[in-house]
Parts: sequence; structure tokens; C-alpha cells
Amino acid sequence: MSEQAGHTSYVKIWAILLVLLGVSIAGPTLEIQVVTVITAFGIALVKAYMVAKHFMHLNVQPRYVAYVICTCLTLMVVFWAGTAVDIYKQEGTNWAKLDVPAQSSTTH
Amino acid sequence: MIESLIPALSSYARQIDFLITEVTVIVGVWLVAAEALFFYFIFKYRAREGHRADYITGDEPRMRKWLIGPVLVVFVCDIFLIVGALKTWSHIKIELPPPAVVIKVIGQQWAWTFIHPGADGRLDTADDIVTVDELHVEVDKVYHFQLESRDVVHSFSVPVFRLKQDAIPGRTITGWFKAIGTGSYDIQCAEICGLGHGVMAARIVIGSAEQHAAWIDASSAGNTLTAMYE
Amino acid sequence: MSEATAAAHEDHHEMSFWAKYIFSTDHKMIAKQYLFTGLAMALVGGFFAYCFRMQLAFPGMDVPLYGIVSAGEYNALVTNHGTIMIFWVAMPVLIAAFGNFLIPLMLGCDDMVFPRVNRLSFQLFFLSTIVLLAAFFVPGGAFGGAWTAYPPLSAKAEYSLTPIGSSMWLVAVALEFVAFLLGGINFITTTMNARAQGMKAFDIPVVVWMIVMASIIFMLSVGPLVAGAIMLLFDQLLGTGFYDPGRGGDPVLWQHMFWFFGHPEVYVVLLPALGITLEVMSVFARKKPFGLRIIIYSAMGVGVLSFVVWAHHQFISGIDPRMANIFTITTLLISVPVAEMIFLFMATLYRGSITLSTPMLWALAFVAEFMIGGVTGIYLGDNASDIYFHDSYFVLAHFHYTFFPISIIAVFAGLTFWYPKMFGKMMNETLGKIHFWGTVIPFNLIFIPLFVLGIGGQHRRIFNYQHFTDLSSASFQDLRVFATIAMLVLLGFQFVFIYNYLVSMKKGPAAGKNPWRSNTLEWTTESPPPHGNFGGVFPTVYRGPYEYSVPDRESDYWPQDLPD
Amino acid sequence: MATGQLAVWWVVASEIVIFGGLLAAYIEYRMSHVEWAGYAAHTNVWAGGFNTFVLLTSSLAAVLAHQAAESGNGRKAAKLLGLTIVGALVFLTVKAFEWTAEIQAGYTISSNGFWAFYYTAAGIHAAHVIAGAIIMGFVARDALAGRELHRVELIGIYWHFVDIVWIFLFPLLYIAK
Repeated sequence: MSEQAGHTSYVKIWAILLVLLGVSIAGPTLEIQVVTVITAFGIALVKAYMVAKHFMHLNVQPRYVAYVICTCLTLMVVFWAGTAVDIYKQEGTNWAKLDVPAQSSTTH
Repeated sequence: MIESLIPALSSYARQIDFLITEVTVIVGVWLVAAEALFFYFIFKYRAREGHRADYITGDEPRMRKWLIGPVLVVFVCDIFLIVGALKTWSHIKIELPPPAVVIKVIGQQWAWTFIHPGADGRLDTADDIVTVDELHVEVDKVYHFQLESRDVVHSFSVPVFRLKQDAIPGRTITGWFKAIGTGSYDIQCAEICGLGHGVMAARIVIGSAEQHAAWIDASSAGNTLTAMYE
Repeated sequence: MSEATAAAHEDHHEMSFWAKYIFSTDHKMIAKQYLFTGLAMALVGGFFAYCFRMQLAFPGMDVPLYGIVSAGEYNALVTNHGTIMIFWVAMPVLIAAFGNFLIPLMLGCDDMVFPRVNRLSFQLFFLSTIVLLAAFFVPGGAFGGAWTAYPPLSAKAEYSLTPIGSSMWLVAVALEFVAFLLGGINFITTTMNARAQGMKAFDIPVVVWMIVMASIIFMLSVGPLVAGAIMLLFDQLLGTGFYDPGRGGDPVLWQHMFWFFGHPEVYVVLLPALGITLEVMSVFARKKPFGLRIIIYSAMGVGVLSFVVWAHHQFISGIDPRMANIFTITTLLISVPVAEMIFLFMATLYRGSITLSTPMLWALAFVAEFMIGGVTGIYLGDNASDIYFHDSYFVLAHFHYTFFPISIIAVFAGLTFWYPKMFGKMMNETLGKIHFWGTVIPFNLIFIPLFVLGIGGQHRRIFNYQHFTDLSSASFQDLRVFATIAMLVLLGFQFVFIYNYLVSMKKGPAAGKNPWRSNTLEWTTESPPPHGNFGGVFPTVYRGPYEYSVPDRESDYWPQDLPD
Repeated sequence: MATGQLAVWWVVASEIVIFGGLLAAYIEYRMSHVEWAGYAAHTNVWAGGFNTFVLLTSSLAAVLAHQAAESGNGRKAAKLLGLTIVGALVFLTVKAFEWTAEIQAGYTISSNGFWAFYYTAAGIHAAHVIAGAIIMGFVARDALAGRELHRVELIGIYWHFVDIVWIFLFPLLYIAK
């Protein structure tokens, strides 16, 4: 299926991935929040995209495969958005989480 | 329609009952119409000797309107219902009126603990009145309740108030009610909470101003439970 | 069963008992395995219902065939009644049994594309069945924290008091999910890749469409719950605190994970039921479904919307009230595609030629009853009225008005409709009609009183209402007794079906290839179909599956595989 | 599209929502507990980074095996798959040492929320690595005999997915502090 992706090109992709890996490890050592987020997660996205495109050949699969994958990811975003208000927030409309230590000893 | 089975004793109980009646009217009309038409079709188009069904697929121009038409009406009804729902919900669960009294409601396996303010009318003071499975409130006063759970998920449900709120361990959830009639009624736990869920019953006693004051005096005198809970 | 399966293989080379019944990879055999396991579990679930309904009607009585129902046992019974009826009856029968039997036959291929995966799917499912039932015999008894298994109750033995039972319940459910993921992948790939020559998307029968859509919805919605189940299992066994607020966890997370799956699950079982109903209706009304494509598009719409309505099960369970407003909007909007499908089902009867045979009666009953279930759902999707109705008997009656039509009425429609194809014999119509009326009438008599009790403020999962002053009134108790008696009648009439089903396998008149004069491909082969389904020559498809009563043809049906 | 490929892609889809649910939960917990950053500081970035390198390399071997299989060279495909399996084993060995050290240091699955997620997420992923390696063994055996060469691509797709999961687990569990 992937005649256009020759032997060398795979190795090239792999090399790029390793470079990105290096950056993602080096980035956080700067101890800057923004840099960490970008280098850690931004690069993770790039790496995942490259593996999916060039190694899994998502680019030469039928369109609907990509659509199915995107649907799955979208659903996870929906799930996250629907739950974040309750799970990630510490308080909301007429409710608040009790501070953990106070709660830790509440079994009858 | 509901009050014939159970009284509506909170300021918003009637709103909920009205909403339920409204829904009943709308969906009732739909249900009756649909079922009637359905059974009419069944009896009208029974198989007859030497008669064959018409070939109708819904793609005919004269049939087009029946493809989407009815469901547009459903959509309009939905909008109508949504507006009513959101208004009532916001009134009950989002915009709390300023409280006259604040109480604490604590669920645990398998009992309800109610902490009432004492004579000073303030919570978390020495004269708080702590009761188990018996909540005393005064009529015509806005109450805020702070709902907590000590172990598993419970649900604080006062059917006569049309009030229900789950108690989640690790959270304090605030709600409100304002009684508009006196008497003594059931409080149920409405979320399965283990072996004793079926016996996790409590009573709410709604008293007039005098009755309630009298109860406070009576129970302030040497309240053993209060001591136990401090 | 043995005669039946022997018949299923009569014109097929002899195989050993094990190869034939236990390790068969034939989709028809696997379908039967799923079917009979599911029906057996239906009897178990029905027996549980009998036990706790008796306890509710006559508190503290020594229930015949069971004994005294203690509070703990009551919780275990209601919990497993719900779990069984949804995961071990509705899913295996509607999706696995009908899916396995119909998909290859209706698509005109010899088997699923992955027969051994298919077999593995059933074996896992069977294992999960054993684990679930075994939980009743371990110390502490079976899990009793409701089929929603909200932590912390389900997470800590000190709360649930069923140290082993709760873990076994969780493992059983997880195994069952894996089984259906495997089965679902099989259904989807088979339908995508193994269709008969010339079969275009809209030449696929609706029931196959629906089963495949259901499999996709299941696959995409179950993920978070699988993860959540592993987390809950670790909470139970390894002492993690994923759901323990005392240790940085959050019980509400499980509720979200559960309902993110739990609501789509409703449509996972609804869609196949609708598909079966439509097949039967179109055959016995001799009509093409009205607006076939719109029906399928509406089903897709339902599938999409079903992913954004889950929190309407949690309106009052501690989620942020503003989110409740959003979920109310999406929930009420889902009524649009569902109503559309029901309307088109009704329109399908218009100017038809209706024969009220047993399968048709079941199909029509499904539509009539499901409408009630549908409209009562509006009260609960409406967050304000849900404040009152949540966790009351109104909810219980509502979802029984949806699930009973789905997992009982539609299943009977399918069983009676495809019985000739499965076993090559016809069932007895008279007994079939007796069983129909003996099931549908008591069903309404059970749940209408429960609607009233719910409106009266009676909450669920309480083993004895005598502890509640307002609920222990004589009039309420009479309603409970009435419902229980109706349920006894309903259960009694099921023996008519069992008798009819088993005896017809031997004594029923031979069915022939196509007793209902139907169009779809499964009716073009022998009844029961031989191993390999079409005896080597696979059909070619020339038209859609519902070309009934086409003008200026002398026969009023037009099989898909008939050349023009 | 080949049936086997189609099936593997559906498997991947169902796996995405499983890991997606787990990670969505983890991210929400992590954002609501600042103190978890402190716990995360005790993870061994170098071990994690090395494992990422190992998995990326094994993915390269897998995709080259696929290429070899395309050109009908079963022996070469089998060799490269063997290399991938070695990668899997190295990955698991590193994990084993890593976990031993952490458990000895007192960071167990029941220590607190972060470590619970750390062991759960990495554990589920490790289970996939093990499963993948075993299946790959069978595929390699067939490939060596020149049979079922198309399966080389199928196991490859699965393996790259396992790789991608780790690509996200690595920053989530190790780097973010």
C-alpha cells in the first residue's frame, strides 16, 4: 500500500520523532510553565500525528477511517467537557467540595 | 393532578405540579392522537380478499409533507417545554432566595442527622439543636439546607416539598425551601445506600411560629444529642 | 434444543457433539447459543422480579420457591434483575442472537468474517453469565448497590457489605462488555465487507442497519466505563482512592462514566428492536416502509444525540445545576428523531393490507406501548419535573414501558417471525395469540399502578414501605398487590410460549423456504439454512428489501435476488 | 478495504475511547489537585524517556516489517518483527526496574491519587504491550514460513497505536510537574 513511502523516509520520520522526543524532555528543564505545556503536549500531538500518518498510513487509508478516529477523539472531548464542571472545579453553583484532609476521617 | 395523592407544601411545589400538568397536556394530546391514528390504521387497512396494498414509499410529491411535517410540530412543543423547564429549574436549584434560617442535613448509613440553629437563630453555635430522623422547620420562612454525606451517596427527598437532592460525600450542596403549610410528613432516602436503605426514613415537622419556638425551647434544655455530636 | 440443532444440521456432514454445540463457529449455532442463554437469563430475571414483587405486596412473607426476602437479599435481587434484563437478556438476544443469525443470511454470505472471534465472543459471554450468577453463592451474597453501582457504596466492602459479590458483579459486566466489543467488530466488518453482489447501502435490510449502528454506538460509548470499571475494581481490591473523596477521588466521576455509556446503551437496545419491528410490519402490511431513508437517517440522528444527553440521569445527583439546563435541552431534542421514526412506522401501515398474525401483533404492540414509554420520558428529561420524579416509581414505570417493549415484546416479534427460518417449522398461531394477550394486558396492569405510586411520591429500591408513614397507606398497598398479581399472571402465560416454542420444533408443520412471502435474502434459502447458508451459490441483489405490492406485478412481493 | 485491516481499525477505535476515558479522568483530577505535581516529581523521566525511544524504534521496525511483507519478503519481515518484540521486552524490563524502585521508595498504587493513576494507566498500557508482543510472535512465525503476510501490517497498526498511547502517557505521567 505504501510504495511511495520508501525505506529511507521511514527512518527519516523516526529520526524526527527522536529529535522531538529530545525537545520534549529538554523543554521542562527550563522550568517555565508555558514552555513545558507546549513542549510536552504540543509535541506529543505532533509525534502522535506523525506516527498515525506515516507508520499507520492513515494518509492512504479510506477517508472514513480518519473520520472514525476523529469521532472517537471528539467524543472524548465531549466527555471531558461534560464532566469537567463537576470533577475539575472545586466549587460551582450552590455546591463546594470539602477540603480533603477534613474529609479523610469520615467513615462511621 | 398530583395534589390528590400528596399535598404540595413548599412555595415551589405548585410550580412543579403546574409544569407536570403542562407536560401532561402536551404529551397527552400527542399520545392520544398518535395511538388513535395508529389503531384506526390497523382496523381500516386490514387485509381483504382480492385487495392489495397501495405502493406508497413516501417519495411521492404529495407525501413529502408527511415525512417531516409532524415532527416539526414536535420540535415546537419541545421548545415550549424546554423554556418552562429551565425557568422552574433555575428558580429552584440555581437562584436561591436569601435565607431566614440555615440548617445542616447530614446523611449517613442509615439515618439523617439534622442540625437546627438554636434560639440565637445561627448555626455552629453552642445552642444548635441536633436531631436524628426528625427535621423541625417553621412555616413561611426561607430555609437553606447544607447537605452532606458521611459515607455513601444518599438523597434527601421531601415529597411534599417536591424537593430532592443527592448528598455526595466530599461535597456540600446547598438548597432551599419555604414551607407553606404545617403538618408532619415523610422524608425518604431516594438513592440506594446499602442494606438499610429501606429503613432510612425520617419525618419533617412543619410548625407554626409558636409551635416551632416552643419546640426550640423544649429541645434546647439539656439536648443530649448535641453533646454527643460535639 | 437438541432436535432443533440436529435439524439445523440435518443436511450437513456429521460432527461430534462438541464440535457441533460447544465449539461451533457457525453463526447460526452461535446465534442459538446466545438466544437460549439470553432466554434462560430472562427466566432468572423474571424469577427475581417475582421474589421482590411478592415481598413488596406481602411484606415479610415466606415467598414460595424462595423464602423470606431480607433487606440485603432484596437489594441483591433488584440489582441483578436490572443487570440481567439489560446486559444478559436485551443485549445478547436483540444484538448478539438476532445479529448473528440475521446478518450473514440477510447479506447473503456464508458466515461472519471472523467466525472464531465470534465463538470467542460467546464463550466470554457465557463465562460472564456464570460469574454473575455465582455471586449469589459467595459469602456476603450478591452485589446490592443497584445496576448503576454508584461508589462509594460499590467501592468499599464496609459500605456494601458484599466484599466478594460486588467485585464479581463488576468482573462479570466487564467480561460481558469485551464479549460484545468482539461481536460488534464482527457485525460491523461483516456488513461493510461481506455483502452479496449488488447490495448497495439502502438495499441492506433495516434490522441489519440498526444492529450495526447499535454496535457502533456501543463501541464508542463503552470506553470510559471500561476504564472506570478497572478503576472501581482497583478501589475494591487494591485500596486505591479513585472514587474516595477522602483521598482526592470523586464519586461523581463514576456517575458520568457510567451514564456516558448508560444512556447510549438505551439506544443500543432500542435500535435493533425498531429494526425487527419494521421488518415484521412491512411484511405483514405488504408495504415498503414509509420514508425508508429518513428512518435510517433518524436512527443515525438518535445515535449522535445519544452521546450528549447522558447527564439527564444525574440532574439531582450533585452535578452543577447549570449543566442540568444544557442536558435538558439536548434530551428534549432527542425526542424529535425518535418521534419521527415512530410516525414513519405508523405511516407504513397507511393503505396497507394488514394481516394480524402473531409476529405482527407483537410488532404493533411494540409501537403502541413504546409510545407510552417515550412520552413519559419527557417528564424525566425535563429537569424541573425530574426533581420530583427522579428515583421514584414513575421512573421505574417509565423505563419498563421502554425496556419491556424493547427486550420482551420486540424479541417475541422477532422470535415468532424468524422461527420458521431458525427451525424449519411453524409455531401454533392460536397458542401464539393466547400468549400475546396474556403478556401484553398484564404488562400494562403491572406498570400503570406503579405510575400512580410514583406520582404519589414512592421511591425505588425500598424493600418494605411500612417504614414510611405516608407510603404505608392501605390504598397504596392495594396498588402494590394489584401489580404483583398482574405480574404473576404475566409470568404464568410465559409457559404457554415455552410450550409452543419447544413443541413446535417437533410437531409444527413444515415451514418451507418463505412462509411469510417476504423479500429479504434469508427467505431464499432452505429453512433451516444449511451449513454455509446458500448451498454454495450466493445470491445477487437486484433491488431493495421492501418491494411489496409493486403495481402491475401479479405477485405482491419481489424478492431481492430475483432478476428483473 | 481489507477486512482484517478494517477490523483492526475498529479495535483501535474502541481502544481510543477506553484510554481516552481514563486520561480524561486523569487530566481532570490532575488539574483539580495542584499537589499531584509534587508527587509526579518522583517519577524517573529518564526511564520514561528511554522507554519512549524504545517504543518509537520498535514502531520503526514494525513499519519496516510491513514494508518487507509488502514486497513478499517473509524472512525479513519476521526478523524485523522479532526486533519489535525485543523492543517490547526491553520496554517491559525497564518498567519492571522502574516500578520496583518506586515501590521500594514507598510509592505504591494506594499511596495517593497520582500514583494510582500512574500504575493504572501504565499498567493497562503494559498489558497491551504484552498482548501485542505475543500476537506478534505468532505473526512472525507465520511470516517466516511466508504465510499470512498481510497480518504483518495488521499487528503493525495495533503496535503503532500502543506506541501513540505511550507518546501521550509519557508527558502526562513523567514530564508535567
